[in-house]
Amino acid sequence: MSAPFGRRLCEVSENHSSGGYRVFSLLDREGPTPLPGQFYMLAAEDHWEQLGGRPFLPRAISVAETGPAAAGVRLDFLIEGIGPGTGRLCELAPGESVWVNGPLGNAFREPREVSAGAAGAILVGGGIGVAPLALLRRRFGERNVPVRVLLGFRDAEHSGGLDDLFACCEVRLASEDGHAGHQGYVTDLLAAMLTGDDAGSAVVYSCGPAAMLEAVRALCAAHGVACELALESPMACGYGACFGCAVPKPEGGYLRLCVDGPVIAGDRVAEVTHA
Amino acid sequence: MSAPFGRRLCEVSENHSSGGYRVFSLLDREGPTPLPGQFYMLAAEDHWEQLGGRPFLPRAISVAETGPAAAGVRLDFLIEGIGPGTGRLCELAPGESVWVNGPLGNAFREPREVSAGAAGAILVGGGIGVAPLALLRRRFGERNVPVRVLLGFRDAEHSGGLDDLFACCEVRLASEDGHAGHQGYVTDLLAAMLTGDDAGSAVVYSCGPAAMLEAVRALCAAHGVACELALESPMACGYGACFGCAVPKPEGGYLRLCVDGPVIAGDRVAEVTHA
Amino acid sequence: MPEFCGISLAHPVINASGTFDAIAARRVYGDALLADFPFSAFVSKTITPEPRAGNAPRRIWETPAGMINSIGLPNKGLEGFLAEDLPQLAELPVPLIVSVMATGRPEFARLVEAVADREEVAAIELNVSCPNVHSGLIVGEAPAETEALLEALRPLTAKPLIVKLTPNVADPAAVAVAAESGGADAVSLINTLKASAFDPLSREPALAAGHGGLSGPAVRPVALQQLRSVAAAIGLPAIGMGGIGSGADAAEFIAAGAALVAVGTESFRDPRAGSRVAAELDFTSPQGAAVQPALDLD
Amino acid sequence: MPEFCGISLAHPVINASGTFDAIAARRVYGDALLADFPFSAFVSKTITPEPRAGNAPRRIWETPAGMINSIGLPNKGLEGFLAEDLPQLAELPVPLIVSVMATGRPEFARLVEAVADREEVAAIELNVSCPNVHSGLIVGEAPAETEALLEALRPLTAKPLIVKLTPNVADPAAVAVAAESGGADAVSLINTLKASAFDPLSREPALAAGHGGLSGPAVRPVALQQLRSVAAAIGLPAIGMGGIGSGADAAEFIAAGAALVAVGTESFRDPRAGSRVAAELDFTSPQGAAVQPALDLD
Ligand SMILES: Cc1cc2nc3c(=O)[nH]c(=O)nc-3n(C[C@H](O)[C@H](O)[C@H](O)COP(=O)(O)OP(=O)(O)OC[C@H]3O[C@@H](n4cnc5c(N)ncnc54)[C@H](O)[C@@H]3O)c2cc1C
Ligand SMILES: Cc1cc2nc3c(=O)[nH]c(=O)nc-3n(C[C@H](O)[C@H](O)[C@H](O)COP(=O)(O)OP(=O)(O)OC[C@H]3O[C@@H](n4cnc5c(N)ncnc54)[C@H](O)[C@@H]3O)c2cc1C
Ligand SMILES: Cc1cc2nc3c(=O)[nH]c(=O)nc-3n(C[C@H](O)[C@H](O)[C@H](O)COP(=O)(O)O)c2cc1C
Ligand SMILES: Cc1cc2nc3c(=O)[nH]c(=O)nc-3n(C[C@H](O)[C@H](O)[C@H](O)COP(=O)(O)O)c2cc1C
Ligand code: FES
Ligand code: FES
Repeated sequence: MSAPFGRRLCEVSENHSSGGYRVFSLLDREGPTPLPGQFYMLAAEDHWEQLGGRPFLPRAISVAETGPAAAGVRLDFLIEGIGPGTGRLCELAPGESVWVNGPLGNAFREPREVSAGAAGAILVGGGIGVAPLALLRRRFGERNVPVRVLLGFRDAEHSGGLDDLFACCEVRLASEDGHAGHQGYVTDLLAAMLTGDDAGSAVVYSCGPAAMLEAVRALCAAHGVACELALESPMACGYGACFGCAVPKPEGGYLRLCVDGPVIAGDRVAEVTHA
Repeated sequence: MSAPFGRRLCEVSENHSSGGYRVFSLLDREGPTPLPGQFYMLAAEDHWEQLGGRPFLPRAISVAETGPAAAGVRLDFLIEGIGPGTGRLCELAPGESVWVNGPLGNAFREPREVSAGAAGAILVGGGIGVAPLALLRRRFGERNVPVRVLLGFRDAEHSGGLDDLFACCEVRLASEDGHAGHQGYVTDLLAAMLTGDDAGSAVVYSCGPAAMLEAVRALCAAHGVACELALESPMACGYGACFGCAVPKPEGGYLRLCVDGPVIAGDRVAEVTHA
Repeated sequence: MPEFCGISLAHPVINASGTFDAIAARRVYGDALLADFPFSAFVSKTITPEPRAGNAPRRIWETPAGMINSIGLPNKGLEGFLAEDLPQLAELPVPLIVSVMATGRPEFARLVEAVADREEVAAIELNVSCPNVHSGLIVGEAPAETEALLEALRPLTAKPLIVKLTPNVADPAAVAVAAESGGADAVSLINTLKASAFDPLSREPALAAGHGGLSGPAVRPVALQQLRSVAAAIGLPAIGMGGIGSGADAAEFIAAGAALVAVGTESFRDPRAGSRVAAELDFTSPQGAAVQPALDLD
Repeated sequence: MPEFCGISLAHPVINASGTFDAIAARRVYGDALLADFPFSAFVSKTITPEPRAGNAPRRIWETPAGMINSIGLPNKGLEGFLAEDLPQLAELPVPLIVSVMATGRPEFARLVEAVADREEVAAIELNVSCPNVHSGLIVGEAPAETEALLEALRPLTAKPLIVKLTPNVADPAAVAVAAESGGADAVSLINTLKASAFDPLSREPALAAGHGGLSGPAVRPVALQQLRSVAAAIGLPAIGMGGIGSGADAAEFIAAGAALVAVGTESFRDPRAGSRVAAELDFTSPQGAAVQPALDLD
């Protein structure tokens, strides 16, 4: 289903902190239910300009969870405040309104093989990149796709979303400071898992910092395992208008991440140099 | 006493509505007590930019009242929200901070003749221009200068400050819609007063819209009565840096209203074409 | 209904070239885009004789009340445009203006000739912010180059030729006058201002191309002044653009002499900005600082 | 301690001409101004041979992330400056740079000669955004005019001559190269961009002069690009300005090639902006998007 044409105002219904990040919810009365991997362009209705004339453009944010609400669809977002745009989104108060354009972009595809014996989906998330995997995990659960979730965090201050978005289910953790789970990178866990007998039928789904995605891509390529990566790039519009979100294609030229992505098959990117 | 060099943050202690306008108070821990007629350059610390990159510059606002406070000086301002800058000042919440530069500009001078028989001061205010006259009236009261106060308002929705700033004392009112006092202009009341025997020793102090000030200036000139007018002009800096606040001098050339005013003797302006 | 070079338009708001991809937008929003098309005419992204991939990322950078872009004119080239894009653009419910750029008169001529007889094409915009490979001069910076280009292209088509002026000159009116002498039917302005920024962390240029073009509300005062001086100097209609985000902004451009206005960067913030600006032109804004322009453009 | 044309400065932040009146500020703030002077050198408002009243109001207009001014260079003229202002400016605790403008070489020469031997004056800034009354050309828009002016003035003084470039040209580097050939010691840029706005209610030009110059954060990306291209083209030090409001902004200008930076419009918002920018240059901003520039200017 297409996104409604244009931007619309949606009310903030909640905003709480979550392991150094924030989770906030919007009530979307018009839009369709988004698919895992899709994103929205968001801008606070009031006080969007924070500091020296920025933010000026809306910000691309993945949907982390969704569900039916009184008069529409609830959209949950996980935000790490790293600048004026995400900073403003972090401080949204219930009752405030946000300009919303979306859902935009493509979605993660389901593994082709979902037979009982197949390895199913391996979700690999790092930092703020865990957001789109939350909705993906739930969708796979509903469709009986076997799912294993590997999440990596720098430290406790960068472990947002874990309790809120992954409370229900088993996740394997890695943390750089060792505060939870394996001390080291989440890709160490993935590497071990890809040596398993059933790895060949697995599909890896990943979102996170550039270095992590590149490690995931290289690992999967080495093991001949299919993977889908949710990338980031600077976006002015999110709907194909500006050509700002260029990501190099392995064969040369560029794709527009907002309309050709943000989810890209691992063999469609040469090397991930930015997330 | 000079203003402290630079701008400083002052906390908002109160903000309430007043006849279509707002009255808000700041706690100034550093500045000297301002004199009647002086103004401050104000900008909200947060969310100053409201709409399309504006406001960008601070806004000039007269001090309407002042008094000692716990740890400094209380400054009261009367604001009419007419654009993004005054709009933001109107919505300041207690606890928010405001960048303050001032007190700036000159002050109203006392009448030279304050003998018992002298007519004393006649204060003529219109609309938002009543603000600086509130502090002036109290000062004159404290110094036993006889004061008569004439205030004009368009209608009930533009009668701010009356109850808050002039509660204590007798004021003569005019309103264009007749909702209070004389139906018509406040300058009608002044014209009648200037025909009095003692008018020659009076001094008129006035602040308000351009047309009102021009009528006051012309009336006083015709009756040979001294007057001091608090003018407005567009101000970028408020301290003589930008030369933006030019007001024509009767003999040609311009004065800088922020440092040579905002209070100007009636015979130092040719014709008031802007407030 | 405004009329522009003989073309009837539903309202005076069109898009700025390169800031709205109607084909991509239709993929994203479906046919709702056509039912509610935000512009009264559609200007294509600039096409060049050969395909271009565009510049390496990073291509965009946010600035105070604006943005810098160094997109680098990615496009399918003339053949790709005619084969793949033109049929789709012909389905839009509004007249189509094709924007073209080349680095020499023969190549420009090839582009103009290729669309000169196409029914689907209502007008041609010449993007002259490019160097002439022979003279080395940026065509749009040199009045004589601009005039010569127009003289070469004018005989090739009966369709209106719109010259998109570059703002990075001391005297844009001189270039506009040259375009008029050469036979242009209209001018459009402003294109982006040369600009750059540095990444605060690396202190390297923020954009891979080193520099780019500034657009958005930040440039509006520059656009209004150039439009004012250009409109006063020529007898042709002008399309005004540069930071328009509201009806009040558009009314300033009309006051400055624009026959039509174009919305660019604001469409990134609001995909329906074109319709909104057109609607706001008729209303008084709640801000008080508002406008009710007497729109009699026809 | 940065050194600039042989002048030692306490830090690399000075003021932009015409945006800080040290004499008025001392009247307003008292001697606290001197104790805590925000700039490492003081640049006077531009003086002209004869007194000027300046333009009729309205003279300023706020724009997105900036402002337009059409102040019109009000000043007391050379005699008034020497008699009334110079003695007061000599009391400032920092070196004094005098900005001058005239409409012909003989008048420019008169200004330069008048301050050439003054101990109180450390350097002279030539504001060349003015028409030459003989050629009609804006001196700063024509490389040959700029070079000829410098050749005429160079023999008149041993003091550093700084050429303030105008940004309203296609190629500011060409003018900077001409200034260097003519014997300039440094350049400064950018001056304001030609700009206008319309009053939303009357739809008349907002400024009485019709147009003015744009300054503030809005122009920063344009300033950075012009500085970058100028600094790459000449061997002289450059003073960078245009929308600097923080240490992070200043660091961008230093990355783009500036030896010193100047704060203009930001002083209107914060009278101590100069000191703040100098201090912030050493700190990492809490925004994360911050800068710790390796300042080795000497
Ligand atoms: C498809 C997609 C999905 C995303 N999902 C999420 C999500 O779920 N949660 C989340 O928190 N984030 C998400 N992001 C990232 C988010 O969009 C960015 O973090 C956000 O745009 C940053 O904006 P900002 O204003 O907070 O920071 P900015 O200050 O804009 O900083 C972000 C980067 O922008 C650049 N930048 C551009 N202009 C400037 C400038 N003038 N000064 C300094 N830096 C500048 C810098 O490279 C900087 O590192 C997603 C991004 C994409 C593309
Ligand atoms: C000495 C002095 C004392 C004052 N005291 C008070 C006081 O006590 N209380 C009070 O309420 N006010 C006071 N004012 C007036 C107050 O400063 C102005 O009303 C205020 O600056 C308006 O700012 P704004 O952003 O709300 O409105 P703006 O939108 O700035 O509108 C104000 C005017 O600014 C102009 N303007 C400038 N740029 C633009 C633009 N881009 N678009 C539209 N309009 C623009 C227009 O002429 C408009 O009418 C005083 C002014 C002075 C000079
Ligand atoms: C991302 C982007 C891409 C652009 N591409 C083109 C282009 O292909 N051809 C062209 O003539 N102008 C192009 N422009 C310039 C715009 O058409 C317009 O002249 C300019 O952006 C000013 O308008 P605005 O401030 O409303 O965006 C582009 C501008 C942007 C921001
Ligand atoms: C109100 C005002 C007055 C100015 N007067 C002068 C002047 O007298 N001489 C001059 O060379 N530049 C003058 N300028 C230009 C500034 O020196 C500076 O080049 C420009 O404003 C860009 O810097 P900014 O964005 O930091 O203000 C003036 C600028 C403003 C805003
Ligand atoms: S973000 Fe604009 S085209 Fe992708
Ligand atoms: S407001 Fe700047 S000089 Fe008066």
